[in-house]
Amino acid sequence: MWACSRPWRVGRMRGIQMITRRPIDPAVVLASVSDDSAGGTVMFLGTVRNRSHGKAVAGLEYDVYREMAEKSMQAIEQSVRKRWRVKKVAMVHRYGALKVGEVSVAVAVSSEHRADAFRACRYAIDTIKGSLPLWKRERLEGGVESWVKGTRIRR
Amino acid sequence: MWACSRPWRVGRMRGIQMITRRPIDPAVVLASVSDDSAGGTVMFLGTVRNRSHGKAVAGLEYDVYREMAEKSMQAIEQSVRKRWRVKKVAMVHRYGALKVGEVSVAVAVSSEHRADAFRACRYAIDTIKGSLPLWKRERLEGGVESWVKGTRIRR
Amino acid sequence: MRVKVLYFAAARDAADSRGETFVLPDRSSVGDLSAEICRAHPAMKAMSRSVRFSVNLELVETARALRESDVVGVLPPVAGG
Amino acid sequence: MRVKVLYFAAARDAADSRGETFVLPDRSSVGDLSAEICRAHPAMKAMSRSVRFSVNLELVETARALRESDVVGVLPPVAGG
Repeated sequence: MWACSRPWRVGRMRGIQMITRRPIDPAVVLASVSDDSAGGTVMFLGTVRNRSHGKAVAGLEYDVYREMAEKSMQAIEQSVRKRWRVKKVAMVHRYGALKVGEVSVAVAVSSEHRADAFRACRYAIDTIKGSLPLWKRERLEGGVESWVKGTRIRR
Repeated sequence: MWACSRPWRVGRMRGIQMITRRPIDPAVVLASVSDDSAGGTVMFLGTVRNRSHGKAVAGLEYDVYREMAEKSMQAIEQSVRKRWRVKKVAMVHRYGALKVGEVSVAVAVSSEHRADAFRACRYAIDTIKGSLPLWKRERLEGGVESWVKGTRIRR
Repeated sequence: MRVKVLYFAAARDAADSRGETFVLPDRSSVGDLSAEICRAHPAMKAMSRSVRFSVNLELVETARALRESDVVGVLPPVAGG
Repeated sequence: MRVKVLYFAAARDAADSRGETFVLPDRSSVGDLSAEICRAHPAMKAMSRSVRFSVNLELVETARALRESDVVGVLPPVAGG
């Protein structure tokens, strides 16, 4: 079962931060926050659910203001570093068409002690959800499509 | 960068729970908690730090009461399910000799909404640290070895 | 002055466009531009209170003064993640 | 009765053994066994207050009565993760 193990530590200077149309590989996100001085790493993955408000979902389509979203990610990292002692922070958000089960967003944080990694990761994903210029269009089974109602974008 | 993506959803009925001597592959742990009805997954990885109380660490050796530790993991899952709405829970702890940077423990929780996954994952790793019959022997650079001082084991 | 306007998500549907250029009097604000956008695309009125604006990748308030060549994003409520 | 005792980590070092069998009077408790262990391995005395015991994979208190063939784990303070 562990035979497919591969090196997931690659020694980058900082975590990946990007908006991408390609599938997100959680192993690559994790690798980007590995750090020999870190004792704990927390990763959050958001995936496309098969139901939304009781209706069967076929897939999602994300629209994004890419340059602004990448800039927002950098601001979130700065804000994380002001609040907690963390080693590396990675944030990747996908856009375009996604199927059920696919990863739409990944956040990973490494830190010396786990409390910081948990708090920073939670803060980062909460902030991403409210402040990134990213919009979700839901495609239900049967073909109905609509933009998911969200909250007014905040800094 | 994403080219090495591989299917990480394998549709197991429940998350992996095991004590193992072999290296932990985070991708396999994640795969075991994937669930089409989950919108969020949180994973914690504990890794061997290169320093401990200011001293350079060469590696760790874990001793474990394996059968009891696997039973404790099942109790932790039950306890998690009583407290939060989660889909799948995975816990893997390694034993034997580990080098700096290697993963000693992995916990992953999937749930419909992310708040449950964060709380359940944090609770599971905190409980693992205090209640699993697992002991850590530190090997410092220079050769000094000693059992890491811990807390009285609790249920 | 000329500013470039980019529409996203529901705003893109309402404007039926990815983006366009507006020519405005000097010292126009983002609020002035918003009124012009609603005039050009009546479908945008319904969402005008929930929309926010960016200028050159910065989130701004409607009082913000515009300058020549500014790039303005029209950002409906977000539901990322 | 006979019970099997397993030593872990620092307890293994103190007993210089992975495990051994103790023969005890009927109705002995875990606390009685603990006293026997300290008699057999004086190095164990120093840690006897911080150690906990399992019987057949269950964490137990020292008042717990032992039965024939029980498997007892001697568990020093833990620092997993």
